[in-house]
Amino acid sequence: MTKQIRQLDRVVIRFAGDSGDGMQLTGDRFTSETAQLGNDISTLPNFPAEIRAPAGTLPGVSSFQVHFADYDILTPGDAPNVLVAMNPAALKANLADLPRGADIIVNTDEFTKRNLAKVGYQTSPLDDDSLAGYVVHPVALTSMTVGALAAHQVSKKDAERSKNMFALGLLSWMYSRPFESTLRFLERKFAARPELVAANVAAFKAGWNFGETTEDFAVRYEVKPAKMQPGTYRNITGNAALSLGLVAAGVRSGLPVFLGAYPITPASDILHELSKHKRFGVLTMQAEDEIAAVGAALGASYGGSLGVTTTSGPGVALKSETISLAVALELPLVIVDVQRAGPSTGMPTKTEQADLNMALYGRHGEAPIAVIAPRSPSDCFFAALEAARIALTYRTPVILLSDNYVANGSEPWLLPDVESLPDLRVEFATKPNGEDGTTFLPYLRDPETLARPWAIPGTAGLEHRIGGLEKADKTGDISYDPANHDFMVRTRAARIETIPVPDIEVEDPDGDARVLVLGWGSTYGPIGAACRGVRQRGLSIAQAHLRHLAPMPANLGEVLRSYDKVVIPEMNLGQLAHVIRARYLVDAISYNQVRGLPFTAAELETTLEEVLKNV
Amino acid sequence: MTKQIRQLDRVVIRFAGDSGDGMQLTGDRFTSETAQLGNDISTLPNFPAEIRAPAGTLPGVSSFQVHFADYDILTPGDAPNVLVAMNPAALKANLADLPRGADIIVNTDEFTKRNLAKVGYQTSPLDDDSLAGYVVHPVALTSMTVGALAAHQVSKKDAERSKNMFALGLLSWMYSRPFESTLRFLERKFAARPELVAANVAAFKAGWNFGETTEDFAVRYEVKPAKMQPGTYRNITGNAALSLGLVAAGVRSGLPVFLGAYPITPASDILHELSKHKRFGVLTMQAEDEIAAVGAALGASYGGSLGVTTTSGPGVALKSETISLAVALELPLVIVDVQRAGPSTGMPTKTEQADLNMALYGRHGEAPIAVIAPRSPSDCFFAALEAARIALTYRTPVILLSDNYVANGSEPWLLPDVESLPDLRVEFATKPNGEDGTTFLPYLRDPETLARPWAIPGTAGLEHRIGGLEKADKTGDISYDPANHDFMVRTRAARIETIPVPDIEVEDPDGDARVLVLGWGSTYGPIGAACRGVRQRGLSIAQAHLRHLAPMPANLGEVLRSYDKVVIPEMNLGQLAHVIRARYLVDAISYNQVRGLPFTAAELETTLEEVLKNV
Amino acid sequence: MSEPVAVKLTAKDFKSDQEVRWCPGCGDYAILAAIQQFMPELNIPRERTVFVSGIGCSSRFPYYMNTYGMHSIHGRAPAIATGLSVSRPDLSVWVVTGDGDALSIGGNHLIHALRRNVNLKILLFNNRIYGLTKGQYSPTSEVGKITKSTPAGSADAPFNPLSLALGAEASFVGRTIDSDRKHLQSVLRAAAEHEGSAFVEIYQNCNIFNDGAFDQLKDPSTRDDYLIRLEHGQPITFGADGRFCVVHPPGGFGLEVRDTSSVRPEEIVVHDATVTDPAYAFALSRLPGLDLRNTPIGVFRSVDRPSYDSVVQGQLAAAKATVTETPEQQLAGLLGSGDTWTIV
Amino acid sequence: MSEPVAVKLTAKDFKSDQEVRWCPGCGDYAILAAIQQFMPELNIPRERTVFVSGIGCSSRFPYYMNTYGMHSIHGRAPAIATGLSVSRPDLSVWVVTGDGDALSIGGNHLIHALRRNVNLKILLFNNRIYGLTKGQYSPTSEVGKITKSTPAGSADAPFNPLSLALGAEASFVGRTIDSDRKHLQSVLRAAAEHEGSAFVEIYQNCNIFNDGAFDQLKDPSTRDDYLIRLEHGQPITFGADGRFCVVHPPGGFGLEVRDTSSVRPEEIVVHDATVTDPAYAFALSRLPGLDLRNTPIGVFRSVDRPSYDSVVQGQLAAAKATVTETPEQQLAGLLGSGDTWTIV
Ligand SMILES: Cc1ncc(C[n+]2csc(CCOP(=O)(O)OP(=O)(O)O)c2C)c(N)n1
Ligand SMILES: Cc1ncc(C[n+]2csc(CCOP(=O)(O)OP(=O)(O)O)c2C)c(N)n1
Ligand code: SF4
Ligand code: SF4
Ligand SMILES: [Mg+2]
Ligand SMILES: [Mg+2]
Repeated sequence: MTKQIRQLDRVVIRFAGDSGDGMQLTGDRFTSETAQLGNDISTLPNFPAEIRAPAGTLPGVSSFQVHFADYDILTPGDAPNVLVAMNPAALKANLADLPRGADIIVNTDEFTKRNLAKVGYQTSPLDDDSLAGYVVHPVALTSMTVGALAAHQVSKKDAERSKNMFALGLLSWMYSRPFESTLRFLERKFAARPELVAANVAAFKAGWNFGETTEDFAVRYEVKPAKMQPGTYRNITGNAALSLGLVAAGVRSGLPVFLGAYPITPASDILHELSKHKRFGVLTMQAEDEIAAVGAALGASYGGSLGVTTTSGPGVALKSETISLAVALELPLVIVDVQRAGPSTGMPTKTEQADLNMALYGRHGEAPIAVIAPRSPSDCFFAALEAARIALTYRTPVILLSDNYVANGSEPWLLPDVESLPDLRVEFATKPNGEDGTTFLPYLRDPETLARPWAIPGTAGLEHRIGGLEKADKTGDISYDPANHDFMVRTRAARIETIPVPDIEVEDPDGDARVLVLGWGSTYGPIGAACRGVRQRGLSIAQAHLRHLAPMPANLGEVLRSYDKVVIPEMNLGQLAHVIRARYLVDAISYNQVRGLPFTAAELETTLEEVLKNV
Repeated sequence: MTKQIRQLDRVVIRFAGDSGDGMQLTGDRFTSETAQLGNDISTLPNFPAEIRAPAGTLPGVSSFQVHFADYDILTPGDAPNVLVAMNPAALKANLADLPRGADIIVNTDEFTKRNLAKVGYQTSPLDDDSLAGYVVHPVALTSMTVGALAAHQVSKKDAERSKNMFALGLLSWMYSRPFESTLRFLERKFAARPELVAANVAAFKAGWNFGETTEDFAVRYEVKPAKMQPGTYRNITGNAALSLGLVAAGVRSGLPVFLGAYPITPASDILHELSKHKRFGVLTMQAEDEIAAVGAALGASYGGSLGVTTTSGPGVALKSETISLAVALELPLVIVDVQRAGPSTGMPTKTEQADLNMALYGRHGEAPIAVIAPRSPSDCFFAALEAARIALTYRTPVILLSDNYVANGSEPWLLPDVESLPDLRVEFATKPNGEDGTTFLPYLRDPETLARPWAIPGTAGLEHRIGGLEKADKTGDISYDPANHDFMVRTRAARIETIPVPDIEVEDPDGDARVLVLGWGSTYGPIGAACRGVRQRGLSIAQAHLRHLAPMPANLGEVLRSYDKVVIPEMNLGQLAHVIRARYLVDAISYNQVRGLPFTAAELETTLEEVLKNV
Repeated sequence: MSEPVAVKLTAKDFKSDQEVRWCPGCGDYAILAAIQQFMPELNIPRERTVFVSGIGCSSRFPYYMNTYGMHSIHGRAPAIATGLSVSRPDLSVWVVTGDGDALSIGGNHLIHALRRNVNLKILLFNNRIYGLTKGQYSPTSEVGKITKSTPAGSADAPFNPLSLALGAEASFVGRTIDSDRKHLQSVLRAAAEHEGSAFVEIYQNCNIFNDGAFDQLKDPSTRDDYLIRLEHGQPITFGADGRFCVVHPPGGFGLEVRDTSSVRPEEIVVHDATVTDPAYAFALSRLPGLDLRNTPIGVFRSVDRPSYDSVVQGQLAAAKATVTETPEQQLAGLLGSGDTWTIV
Repeated sequence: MSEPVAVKLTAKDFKSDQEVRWCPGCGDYAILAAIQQFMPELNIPRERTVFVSGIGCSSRFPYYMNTYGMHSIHGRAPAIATGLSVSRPDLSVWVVTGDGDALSIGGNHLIHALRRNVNLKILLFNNRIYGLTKGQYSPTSEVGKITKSTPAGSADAPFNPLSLALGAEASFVGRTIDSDRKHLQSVLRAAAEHEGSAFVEIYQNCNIFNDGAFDQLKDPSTRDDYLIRLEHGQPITFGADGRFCVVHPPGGFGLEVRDTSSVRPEEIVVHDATVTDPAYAFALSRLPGLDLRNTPIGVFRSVDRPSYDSVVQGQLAAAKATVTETPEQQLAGLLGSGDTWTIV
């Protein structure tokens, strides 16, 4: 049977099932196949909070959304065109996000009385009218998989487990994906158990063939490769990119990287990743708590390493006192905060941008530090390098504000040429710097960077003591002198405020926009997509995105003041807006959603149009 | 010999000596005598950082300044009229603060070669011209004291130790102070050793008589009682007043007060004081660290106590994560931050206002709480009551931002009538509040206060579980629902933002001021004194002082916008100014000193005049 | 301490309406069931019972108990529970915690609660792994353990939770196993009866990230030879027909295991949990080998010393005993104490 | 570990230019002088020696040593020093801390450093009081202690720092006294030679807030009868003419003190600091009475186990051993690993 082939410019697919159904893996593989094909991609995993809930329940649903297109895209998509629902819970949990007309592929085998009851379905939605607006494809995924593997030497349980590969095969067929990488992947993954390789490959092929043969799937789709810059790409999540950025910072600075970390969602993966790179001299230590983690990192920095600590909001709160010490010691330190929804434990697996205030202000005394935020998964790589650059050059703690959305989302990344990465080499102090030629002044600053010398233990002749008490200018001796304190407080502030950072760039293709949308961090994608939408409707709008939150770009005030209105969308209650208002006295409009989810481009678009109407 | 008696309206005396010389006690006694006389008073102790430095060194100098007047005064005075210098170090450390013409009483016995050398005096300042501009009174304080006690049964060491009483006697004579309370005090203090009572009394009298007889002191001064409101007064420091305020909050709420604290300068005295009031049911616990201290306080609040924790900046930083939990749990909690100079360990015995940012913003997630600050030592009493009121009524953490200046400074306090203190009684939940009459909804709010019910363990039928994960509205069950989270985040913000607080009052006696000075916390005295000075020069200026930093008074924006200029003096780099600019888009002028010392009224006056010139 | 009441409760009364959300097969289920079944025995009304926990799989526990409860933050449960217990001596306060929660981030609060002898029953669910954060090593993981955060094997020696507790002056120390309901309840019973801190380590299987960690102690083929069941007043023998025993060799430096046949009966140590010197219980805590051989379970130590709560409440009571005035009168007196003066 | 060098240093070389600011008479002076005199013996260049401290009177120590040093924040020195030590195995890292710094706020970092066996020499100046904050009780203050924060007497039992350290798996544990310079230096010598964490408690007099806390151990009239001087390989006897001794009674549960005349010589315990089972050192740590009678000083325990530093550095070395590429090449390889595709 030859099937009709339809061209699409973009598709959003969501794989949803029970935690045990392997949806993250399925989504990952589909993404990888899609990447091989050269589409632009953006993904959004969404897994249950913390622990595996009992099978078949709503809290146990795990999903993975992938958006791919033949042009460059900015978000994982607002609404799936296709939902793969491995059980009733997955259907129920995700239905509300589907636009009418979407395709729903359901695993009918799981629509048993018991499973339906577990999620409160009185009757099966497959049998009543509730799915009337959708294109439902009922598929007996489990039994067909088991059937396909009848001749294989695997247990029934293992056969059933392969149903995700059946689903993947079907979807790969539907969207004409190249599947070689998946077959290779299965060989690697089950290398120790060849019978499972065979079974999974068979399940995949059965799914593919099912699409090919069944009547239910009359159409096959194609999404052409996107026009992307030439080069080698890989698909990467924010946490992985951030980890690689830290490894790269070690290589480019020639310093050992020391990571002190205490596990916490959604930052733990950085610890996991970095602990694999010992051959780069990256030393990872799982500390007893967050305070020890940052303390150890600071101790390592004192010894001449690039000290790094990774955590999420609750951890940063605990580290505050030690970060304040790092401010006083003026040593390099990178603090990665992968933000999650707060306050307190909040919703650990959900995203939010509500730690900006804490990053900027959450320490006692005047304790200014640098703060930067990546805008996308692959940007985490460069943001990590930039954080390291600032920390090393200016001898200061830097907070890198990632969040769950960029950390776990993925996108294609054009691999950079290693030699093109910034040169981060630093010079340790090696000899006395006092006028007399014999004294060492640990707080004598470089007039340009205001950085103090980094004299590491082991350097003969530079023995000195530092600490958290106020220090006399130059000598670093303990000082209670009022004028000295005032001077040091202002100098520490100036040190940060005068770090040169690139000017902010404004994207305004029409050149006549009167409204500027300003964002920071992970909202870049949704804001960009919304602006595109607005422009497609013939309206003008400008977009600017902050990477450096402290210090801010020198031209920011001027840029802000050149627009009639400034809108600041944030996944918090307006923290950046507050800073912007205070610094520039600009009556910025704050648009906030604190839902644990990224903005949808559509909602943002509506909001922006509303604003444009009133200019 | 009858001496001339001269009337003065105000005098500033500074007692300075070695840490071991008993200057704090001497100052305290002089203050007490002065209070008995009915002068208005303000004091400023200034003791060395942390440990007793070797005798006779500059870091070992301890001083106590007292300002008294026949009218109401606002600060301990900028510049002493009289310096009592018990040794060369005390002279050297304090001389720069003296205006020309001031009296200096020096203990010549201590001006030995060795002691002079210790502080870098090449020649004795008593012998060269360096004190030419001052009225120097050389007194052999030590040897005269020892001489006076020749007949007493005390060791030479004890005799020498009494020299501070000799100095006190002399000063008491000079300023015609009533000394009965001091004699009573000595009897109490040395009750166990009558020979020391006798010796100290004798030393005191010797000092008095020395003034009476010696030619060097030709003039005696009088400062008439100030016109003060009728009532009973005592002299009180901020830390003592704050402690009493917490005891009073316990009495007026009928709840046990639970203090969890970890010692830290300058907050430890509150722990010391409260641990004496067990008969009020005040339970104090010295915890293993700051995190445990706030945790225990929160646990006690959960059980129906008024949970309180007292600390300084580094401690608040450590407590942030737990305060964020308290935000989620919506339980009463009072966090007292007696601010000191930071960052890090900073200058622990010096004052600063640089923890405002941390109080407002120093937690992960959107974690709004109430923040209030006392303006003077005695105001600490009322501020503590107000903090307790807000915490109990609105079930929220409240940060009370005291600082070293108000905490250790003192002033006369008109004792309030206990019955006039606010009624802080609360109602615990006692029965189900669900519509069905049997369910208990721990997050069903009082529509007026937005407070949730406080159902303490032990209440049958209301068993429920709370925690740091996001909670569903009303039921308090764990919820990951996006809309619920957004709702809860906004509700928690509204809860704080809508707490009714009194309007801010403006003091503008001339009624035509175009410049407003806005302050908060302990700068009230210096700002007030500076405004008086400005007005005395015939200029108009308005003063307003914020007690509630979060939420802010409803009329604040209007008030600010009704002046041409707003000046905000702060002992930080402009933290309140930042908030004001952001909230009200008012181009407030920030005037900052971060010297570890309170503003002097004179400096502020100059600054304000500068601003007035440019209106 | 809570007084018994008349109402007779059942296990069902202690089940909350919250759906239990551990992984199927998790050892936490067995512990929950055992505790729910055990609680009625205490005759303490539900409303006077409070479970406080930190964060971790184990720390979800309070949500499933129909008592008062707080699921607090990581590691801080002992501190929070201390404030509650010392200010509310009428309550029965239980702490549920994990090996990471109690021994990693919460180590300081734990040792201080034990030193103080706060009236808390502390149940440490030890699965030798971080469950909730998906499988990093914990302070009780064995040396060389390969986990997500230690792909080359962990570099540090684990704590022995009981040794640590004893080093921290714990007055009650015990150990039990998730799968042995009767034994678990017997240790809880002793803990509940103890005035002061009772520290109970419960070996708990995490079938997802550290499956089988305690299998030798559960497997019928090894169990009896590996486990030493401590019983107060009984000579310590174990294994088939009591073929092994514990002795305190005169020339030696601690306790040792011997073949029972090789020693004289009077040489066998007779277990006494009430010995004042913690050196004995400490020596017991050192018996297990890396392969879990010679693992004592039961009550290691249970000695009387005043609880922090009772001393503190005693001081309050003593101070209040002499008070004759109303609180308002007392307050007026306090405000007016010291040097005062009056202006008319 | 640092290798010895040729330059011969003297005590003076270890004195910094900072004025020492403890109260006159403080025991810290004696310790400082003893350590400055001792350091040259190690033959480690000053620049390879680092003192890290927390906050407290004792923690001012690094400022007075002409080495590298960090006066960090309260309680965190072990954590900071861990990061330094493990990343810089060429350094000799010392931690100076107080009873509050190490055992109150810093308790968790201390026990974890010991468990990990980080290569730190940890000197705890125990004055049984908070000196710097002017006299509150500390976790080593005796029960019922009246201080500024406990006017009615403290309600909680103190830690025994050595028991706690042993409960936390410390591989080296010793105790000495500020006033006995020779003994102090002998314990430091053993500590410095030990690979891994060495935990040394130094009894230190705070003459301002807790004067005379250890007088019985210093007063010539009681000293000899109170102090047990441990010497490796020697039978443990003490008092005039060795009239007391320590035995390990067969029927008993720990170590006990007896009249030497009442026991057979072979019953006297021969001190062995290298016994693997910490139960022995733990039992020793429990000997002192409330009045300080039977206080052992010296090296209680010194056993070999790999330091955290060496294992971690070993893992790094092993991983690097196979590397043939430049770091840049390695990085390029890493970036391009996994599924990649190329667009031309
Ligand atoms: C301050 C803070 N740090 C880290 C975390 C992340 N976290 C939650 S539970 C946990 C460890 C869980 O291990 P354990 O206590 O052994 O409990 P289990 O899940 O094994 O029962 C960690 C690291 C957190 N929630 N809060
Ligand atoms: C985070 C923090 N909490 C509290 C303090 C106050 N503080 C400084 S030193 C100290 C205790 C000192 O006692 P100890 O460690 O025994 O040292 P000592 O002064 O007796 O040598 C305290 C509570 C602080 N500096 N930082
Ligand atoms: S992860 Fe482990 S400990 Fe947590 S619920 Fe699952 S099986 Fe239990
Ligand atoms: S307070 Fe005590 S410990 Fe501190 S310096 Fe003085 S005597 Fe020493
Ligand atoms: Mg665990
Ligand atoms: Mg101490």
